[in-house]
Amino acid sequence: MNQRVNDFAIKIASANGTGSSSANGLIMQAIFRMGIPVTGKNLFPSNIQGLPTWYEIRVNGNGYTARTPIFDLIVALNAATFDKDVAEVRSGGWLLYDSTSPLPQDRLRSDITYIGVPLAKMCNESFKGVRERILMKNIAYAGALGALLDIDTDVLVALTKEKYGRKPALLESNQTAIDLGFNYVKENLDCPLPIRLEKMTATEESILIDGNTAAALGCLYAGATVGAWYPITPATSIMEGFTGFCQKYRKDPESNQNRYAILQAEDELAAIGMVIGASWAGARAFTPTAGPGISLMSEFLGLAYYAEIPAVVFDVQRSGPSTGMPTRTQQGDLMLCAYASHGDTKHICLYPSDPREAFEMAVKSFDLAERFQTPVLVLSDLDIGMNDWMVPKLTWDDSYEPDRGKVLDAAELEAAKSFYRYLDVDGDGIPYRSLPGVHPKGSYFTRGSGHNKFGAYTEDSDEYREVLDRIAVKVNSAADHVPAPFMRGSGKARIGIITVGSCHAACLEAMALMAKDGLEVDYMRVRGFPFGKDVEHFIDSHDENFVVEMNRDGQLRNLLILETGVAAKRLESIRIYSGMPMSAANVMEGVLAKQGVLA
Amino acid sequence: MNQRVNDFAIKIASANGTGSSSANGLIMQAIFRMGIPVTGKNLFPSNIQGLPTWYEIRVNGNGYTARTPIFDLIVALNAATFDKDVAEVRSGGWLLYDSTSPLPQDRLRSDITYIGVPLAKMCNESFKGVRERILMKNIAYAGALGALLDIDTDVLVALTKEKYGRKPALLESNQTAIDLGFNYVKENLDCPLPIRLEKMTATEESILIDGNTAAALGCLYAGATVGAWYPITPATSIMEGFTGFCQKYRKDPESNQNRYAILQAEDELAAIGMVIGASWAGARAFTPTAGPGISLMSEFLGLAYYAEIPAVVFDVQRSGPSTGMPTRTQQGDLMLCAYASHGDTKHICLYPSDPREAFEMAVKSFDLAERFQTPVLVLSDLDIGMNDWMVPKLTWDDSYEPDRGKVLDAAELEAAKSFYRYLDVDGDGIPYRSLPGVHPKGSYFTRGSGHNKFGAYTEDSDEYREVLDRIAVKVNSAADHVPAPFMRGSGKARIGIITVGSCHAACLEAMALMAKDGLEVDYMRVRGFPFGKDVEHFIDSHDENFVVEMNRDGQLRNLLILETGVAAKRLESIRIYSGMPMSAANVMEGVLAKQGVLA
Amino acid sequence: MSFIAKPKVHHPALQRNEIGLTRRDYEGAITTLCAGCGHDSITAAIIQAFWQLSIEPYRVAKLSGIGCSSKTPAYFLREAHGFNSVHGRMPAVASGAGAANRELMLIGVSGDGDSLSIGLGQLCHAIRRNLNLTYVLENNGVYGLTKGQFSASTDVGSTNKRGEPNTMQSIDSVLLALSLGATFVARSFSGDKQQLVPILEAALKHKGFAFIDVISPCVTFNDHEGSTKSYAYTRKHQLEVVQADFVPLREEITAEYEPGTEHRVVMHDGSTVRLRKVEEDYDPTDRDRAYAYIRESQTKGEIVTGLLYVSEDSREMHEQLGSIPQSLTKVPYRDLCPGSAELEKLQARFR
Amino acid sequence: MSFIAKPKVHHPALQRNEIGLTRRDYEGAITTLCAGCGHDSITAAIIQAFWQLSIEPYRVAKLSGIGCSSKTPAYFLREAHGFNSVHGRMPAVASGAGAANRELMLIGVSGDGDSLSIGLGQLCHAIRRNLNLTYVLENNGVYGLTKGQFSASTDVGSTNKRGEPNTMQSIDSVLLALSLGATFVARSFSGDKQQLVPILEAALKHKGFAFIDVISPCVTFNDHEGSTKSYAYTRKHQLEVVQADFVPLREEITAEYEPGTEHRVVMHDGSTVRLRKVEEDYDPTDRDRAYAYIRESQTKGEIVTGLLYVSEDSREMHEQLGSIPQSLTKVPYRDLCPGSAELEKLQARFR
Ligand SMILES: Cc1ncc(C[n+]2csc(CCOP(=O)(O)OP(=O)(O)O)c2C)c(N)n1
Ligand SMILES: Cc1ncc(C[n+]2csc(CCOP(=O)(O)OP(=O)(O)O)c2C)c(N)n1
Ligand code: SF4
Ligand code: SF4
Ligand SMILES: [Mg+2]
Ligand SMILES: [Mg+2]
Repeated sequence: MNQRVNDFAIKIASANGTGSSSANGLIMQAIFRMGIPVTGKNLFPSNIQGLPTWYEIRVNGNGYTARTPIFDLIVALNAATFDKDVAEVRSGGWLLYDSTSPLPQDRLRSDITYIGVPLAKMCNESFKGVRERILMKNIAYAGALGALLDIDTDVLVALTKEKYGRKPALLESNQTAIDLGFNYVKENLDCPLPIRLEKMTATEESILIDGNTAAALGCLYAGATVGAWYPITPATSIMEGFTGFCQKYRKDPESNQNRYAILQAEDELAAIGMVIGASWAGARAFTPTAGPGISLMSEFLGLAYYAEIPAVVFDVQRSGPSTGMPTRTQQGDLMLCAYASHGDTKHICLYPSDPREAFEMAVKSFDLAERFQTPVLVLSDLDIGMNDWMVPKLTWDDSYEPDRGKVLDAAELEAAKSFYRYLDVDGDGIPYRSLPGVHPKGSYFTRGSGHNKFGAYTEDSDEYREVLDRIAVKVNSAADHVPAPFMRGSGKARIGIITVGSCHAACLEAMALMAKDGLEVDYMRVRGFPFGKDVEHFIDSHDENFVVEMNRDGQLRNLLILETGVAAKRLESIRIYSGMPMSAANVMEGVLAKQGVLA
Repeated sequence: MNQRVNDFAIKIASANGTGSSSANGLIMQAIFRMGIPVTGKNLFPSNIQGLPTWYEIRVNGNGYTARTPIFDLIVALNAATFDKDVAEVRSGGWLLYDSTSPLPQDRLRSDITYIGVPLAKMCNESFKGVRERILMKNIAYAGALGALLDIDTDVLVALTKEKYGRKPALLESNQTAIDLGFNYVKENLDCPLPIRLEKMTATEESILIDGNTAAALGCLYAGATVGAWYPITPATSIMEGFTGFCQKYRKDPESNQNRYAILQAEDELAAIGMVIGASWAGARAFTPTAGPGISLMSEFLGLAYYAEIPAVVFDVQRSGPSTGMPTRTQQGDLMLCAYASHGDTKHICLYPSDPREAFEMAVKSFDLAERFQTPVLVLSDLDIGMNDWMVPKLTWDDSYEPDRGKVLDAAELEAAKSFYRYLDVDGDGIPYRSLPGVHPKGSYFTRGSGHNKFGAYTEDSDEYREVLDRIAVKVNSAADHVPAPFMRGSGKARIGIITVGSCHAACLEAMALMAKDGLEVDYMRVRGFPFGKDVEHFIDSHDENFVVEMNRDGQLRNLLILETGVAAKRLESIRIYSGMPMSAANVMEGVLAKQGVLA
Repeated sequence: MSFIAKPKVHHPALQRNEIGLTRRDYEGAITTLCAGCGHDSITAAIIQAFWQLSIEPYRVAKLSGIGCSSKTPAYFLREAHGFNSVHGRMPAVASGAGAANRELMLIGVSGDGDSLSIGLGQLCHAIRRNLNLTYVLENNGVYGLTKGQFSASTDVGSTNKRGEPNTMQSIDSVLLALSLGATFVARSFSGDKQQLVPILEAALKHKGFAFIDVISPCVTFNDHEGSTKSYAYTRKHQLEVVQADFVPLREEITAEYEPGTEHRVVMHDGSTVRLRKVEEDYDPTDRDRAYAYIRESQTKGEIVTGLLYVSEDSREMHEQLGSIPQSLTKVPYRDLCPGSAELEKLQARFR
Repeated sequence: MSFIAKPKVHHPALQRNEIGLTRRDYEGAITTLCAGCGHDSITAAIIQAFWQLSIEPYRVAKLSGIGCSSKTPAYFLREAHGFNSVHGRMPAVASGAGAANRELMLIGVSGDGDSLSIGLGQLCHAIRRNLNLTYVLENNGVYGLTKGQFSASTDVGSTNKRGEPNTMQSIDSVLLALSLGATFVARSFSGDKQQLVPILEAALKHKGFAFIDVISPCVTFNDHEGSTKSYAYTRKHQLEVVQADFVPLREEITAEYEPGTEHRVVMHDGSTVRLRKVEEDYDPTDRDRAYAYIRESQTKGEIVTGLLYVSEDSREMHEQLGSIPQSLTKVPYRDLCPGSAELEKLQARFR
């Protein structure tokens, strides 16, 4: 059989709460330390213990890190999903199982290889106590995989030491468990398998980080001082990350007091209210949430839009509608976020595609929110937010100065003849604002009810419309300030692929694969809303455009139709919305189906 | 000067809380009783006392009842708005003022006629007590207008008697006040004016009713038994009306107990939750609200969509975003209502254009909600909801049977082999449902989290998608069941006008006026969402389409673009969004501007 | 007093109740909660209470919000309709269901996050409405399903898994309910089935809002040392003041308590709740003394449990509304629609 | 020309306070409320309190929700930033503003609809957080701005303008606040400036959440049972026209009385409210006795007014959070950003 070095995918099936995620993380990290590009997707249930959970690891020497739905090896440790797992191994692939119990002989496939390792038996013999036995069974399969895939044992040992160095008992158990798995395989089986690893140097300038941690770092670096939140999967770890970073980096060196305030609100309505209050008072403030939270924040988002108050909201999208599948990914809030709230509204949105962009766009979101005095929504998703991605190291430009927008300070107010909050002084649609507690001349009355350009209450038609019109101009002008689309390709292909967010990796891979097959395509990933002229231009320049996205109704396509004015029929749609990340195969199938060449 | 019989518009400017609406109502009703088509628009402030309020009355023998912004006569009783009011009289028109105090001579126009009536003086002399004097001053101007416009005195007398017949003291005061105004004018001024009334017989088969009362009647006739609400202008009077009707028509004849339950909820989130709970339990239930309420209901609307629970919501639209101008009209929630909530959702919407349709569509909404097991939003607006409109009498077909949709009763459940809540048994996308408390075999678990077609919890991609896909089919299939668009015209004109809701009257009038000028147009008013094929067909059949609506961002146009697939450039936009109802002039200007013939 | 360690439902010889059903007929799907979770014990108590009361399962509607606790209605009464609504908003859905069909027996299950944070307003207003609902707050002092954040019932000083103490004072749901005039207020412990079952029975028979706060340890995120909602802490600090003893209509009261220690409350269907006062000076029908007693014990670090307060003249929502006694869903349409002639007539008003 | 006389704030000789400002410097825009509305009297008291405390207006931030009451921040302290937010959600906005800038002096104004219905959860949680905010609940037992619906503070039996009685029990905000552990709880009456002003002053100086429920008659829509008696004629006239839109001109109700005494106040419609000012020797530092005292008076039909409870060891939100004493908005960006070198370093974790 062909060797497949540094190019394969494995999947580990277990149950929630058994500790398998330590083992999975260990494997991922070991491969990464071997210098080989790798990604992991954690498919966990919306409960705490006992339901099926999977972990997918894709190794790809070329750096393609999108999810692939084809698995060379599956570690099937969950009896409840065993049949389904067996079915998912590619023909000619391998299935690792715990041979402590015999395989159900009637349900076996003949085109795959079964690898039995007596995980439970070995661990029961080596460890005492139910907990430890269960936990170490997982570590033992990591050892087994180490031998089967040729994971560098030095790396494994080093990692275990780093992790448990300060807990000698744990360290010992872990090392024993790894050895159990490793040695059993080495002694009893032919290894490594034809799918195997070989050291590279492709990850030296990279990190393995999840998008929520990266976004939290972005908030830290942007100088956010107030965070308000209500726990919700998959957004929770943004605030948990931010809290951790603040505890480390935001203590007053003398008093050890906090230079930040994090409020766990009673719900999402309160969380966004707090962000609005804090931003109004002059802090950089943000709240992380998911779809249900955005729905609940709708009324307040309209207030912030109309009263022109900055607010940064992270929407880590999950599968909706309603509670949906809270632990599965989707891009189902694109329309809601763009136009949230009753009346005429439009919100600036940013669309990171990976943790690195989550970091960068977190920073950008505050600049835009303060510059345009309006909510900015950063739409990531569960895949970006909660999975570890390999991305280039984050960098920081120390010359960065926050763009606080048009805020008048005490001296400016003192010097000013007059101050009117909603006056378009500069003709760019952006008025000046003042902060409470700064200067008597800065005072004005913020309200979501009708107001004129001087900030006074009004029910006069013309005065009311004047302000609304200016706000439309203002928000639309942000199109030139949101991150420009990511483009790739000659620009001359007949076919254009358009996407957003975490579909990026799958699209790039599909593009490369199709190029190999002789089908050249151009590529654009939108990164901000409202769209700039370049977005329309890209569509216009291609005979056929495919919009790739993860929702049922083609929401990105809808936004493109509404905002660029291109005809609907100019945009074909490729949609995946069952909770799994996009794969290159999904993209290619979609494109090729329309080329009369079914993939 | 030309006589303008039964074709003019007047406006009364006063302050909130002074009781002028009694007088205004009296004038309106008197004209109506004279058999002459008439409409009134009440422009009131968002406060209780002391802020400017206007009442516009348009008399039109031809039955054109849209708002007109050109006033022949203004009764200017509010010093705070005097200058503005003076400015709004058409050249050659009249201004009636209280001549108890002299006019500000420096601010007068020479092209209008000032009519002084010493309202305060006369009332101070004839009545005792501050209250009565203020109140009767208003009634006195009604008397004065009676003389100026030739209102039938018998009608005035009869109306006053009907109203105050049981309160002799009040009746006397009112009659005195009317006489004061009437006689003063008769004795001191040339009357009637060239704008005047003449009896007709055009209103015999009509009523004067506001849309909220009509909607409440619709809920009564539809058999709604549970109403949940939170007070909000301009929706409040739907539930106040429903309460009144129930108190009259929904008492158990023996026990005098209620055959209805009305819950004043603590907020809109609770109100929609109650409607969902009641509908789930098998009642016809509804909630009236306005934009801010819809924003707050977003999360629950997504639940009802995904868990497939009927719910009827009335959105009496007002000027947004945010609190906006709560006492001004708009059509700003079209997009929000169509797609409310995170994730992929789409909701059935109905768009009444006047109180009669508010009645009919209220009934229809319950049939659709139960047939399609999903929320139905009825989008009226402040103009329809709170102003008195002249419409043909409401009629009722006693053979009407509520369409309760696919609900299995105890016998059916008993007989059934199995019952699965989300199974597409009939292949039409609509599953069967069962009600709690009916039969053990009907039990299932309703949830907004992932579920498969059997109603079981799932996190499986395919199972999850299967249900979501069916729901999309189901809701889209409602396009054939929502009321068909209202069409007028030969269908062969080059130009099509498309509108929604309360813009109807203005469009029809504009259509007639343009026809007079030789410009033939076709007309379509959409009445339900999702749109049927006829909507797309209409657009396709016209070279130029104008979408007339009352919001800033062209939300109807957006819906048309998204849902019919027509190119954006095929739809010109005519938008008014400053809180005033649409006028024929607005429509004509918009159309003619594009014909190179500026109006 | 018995503490049940595992969520096991016993079926001794599959005993049958008055309507011929076994306890198994009151079960639901298999739990997906963590082994040892207090919520599962409450589920078992609920099953027991319904079985003992011989209620036909399909006449019940079970509702919840979102959380580990809110999942539990799936685990009992499989023949009853269930409704897992949205986070914190179960009281509204239950109010609607109850408004539509007052013949349904409603039970709502919620968590401390669901009830005391996002859903606090709704809980208070359902109390105010005196909705005929048995409301079980499965109180673990933590957000279980979202993995261990503090909830509004976390006590000051109680630590999370990382050892960080909570600084905000907690909301005591029982004090809150009393101050709002709730007509039935109880507190119990998931580990004390003997106490919990009769309280549940009494609650189900109460006409009005029956509020039961049940301390229900989260073994995964809040059962460590330093937590005041752990099994160990609760066992040590629990103080039972009143023991409820539910006596169905047809059963005679056998044992007599010592005079002065007993209070009998007759439910609307004639059944009786006997409240045995473990603490002599406790009066479960005096709202204000109940409040004062709980506050006192609180300062002593004690958690008072039992049926703490029951109003003898509770008027539930429909009584206040003046509704017909039947479900509104049973009124035939012809009795709801005034018909065309009346429509013609009433329009005289609009001329 | 003006139709309606508005309550005037008197300026006896334009006296100056310690920082040289006159009362006029603490005023705002002209009120647009009904003549005689209790809310306007509260506005006057707020102006007086700030003036007496010699607070620089611009250091204050005044916040509110939506309602007639919530409009009032526009009518005082024109040099302070104001924020008329959304209905019921002022506590969240205030919490955010306070989190960002603890040097601001925060005052929030709300109504009984705003606070006890849609905003109940937020109010409770702001209390729990012990946000450093003076919270004035202008309580008229009615939804003023939406024209007269019952609010959650409407008493049982009280009737609306159509004469229908309320059947649901009311939420007593003061009991609620006490049961939640509020650190400053007071009740007063809009017409008793002598009592209200010092309470406001104390509240503004309190470190933490200072809750003041102020009974504030709505001249236009409050209409209690029994009111027909003495004003029969007026009512007869009023009914029809109120529905039209006439708002009668009314004098504001005032009542100044001595501590310890009971005072009967006749409302605009002739109904009577019995106010009792706490005795001079009342101990406002005992939370539980305060609660018991209020409950007792309630059963006697009396409304207790005064500074009812103040905690002597209130720890406001920032103290709990461990924040720096300055406004977070004053920390220079260079002290907030760890810089590129640290970013490089910390990423070791992610390898
Ligand atoms: C609107 C909304 N916000 C947040 C969440 C996430 N969420 C799910 S359960 C939960 C808290 C559960 O805590 P609790 O009610 O105490 O239940 P427990 O799991 O502890 O039993 C949260 C915040 C959600 N589902 N919906
Ligand atoms: C979300 C939302 N729902 C409803 C309303 C309508 N509304 C405005 S004020 C108000 C109630 C005001 O009552 P209260 O707070 O007691 O103030 P009052 O006018 O009596 O002083 C309501 C329901 C609104 N503005 N926003
Ligand atoms: S996380 Fe806690 S509350 Fe949730 S199931 Fe596990 S033990 Fe129970
Ligand atoms: S309606 Fe009532 S609360 Fe509102 S301003 Fe008038 S008197 Fe005051
Ligand atoms: Mg909990
Ligand atoms: Mg009020």
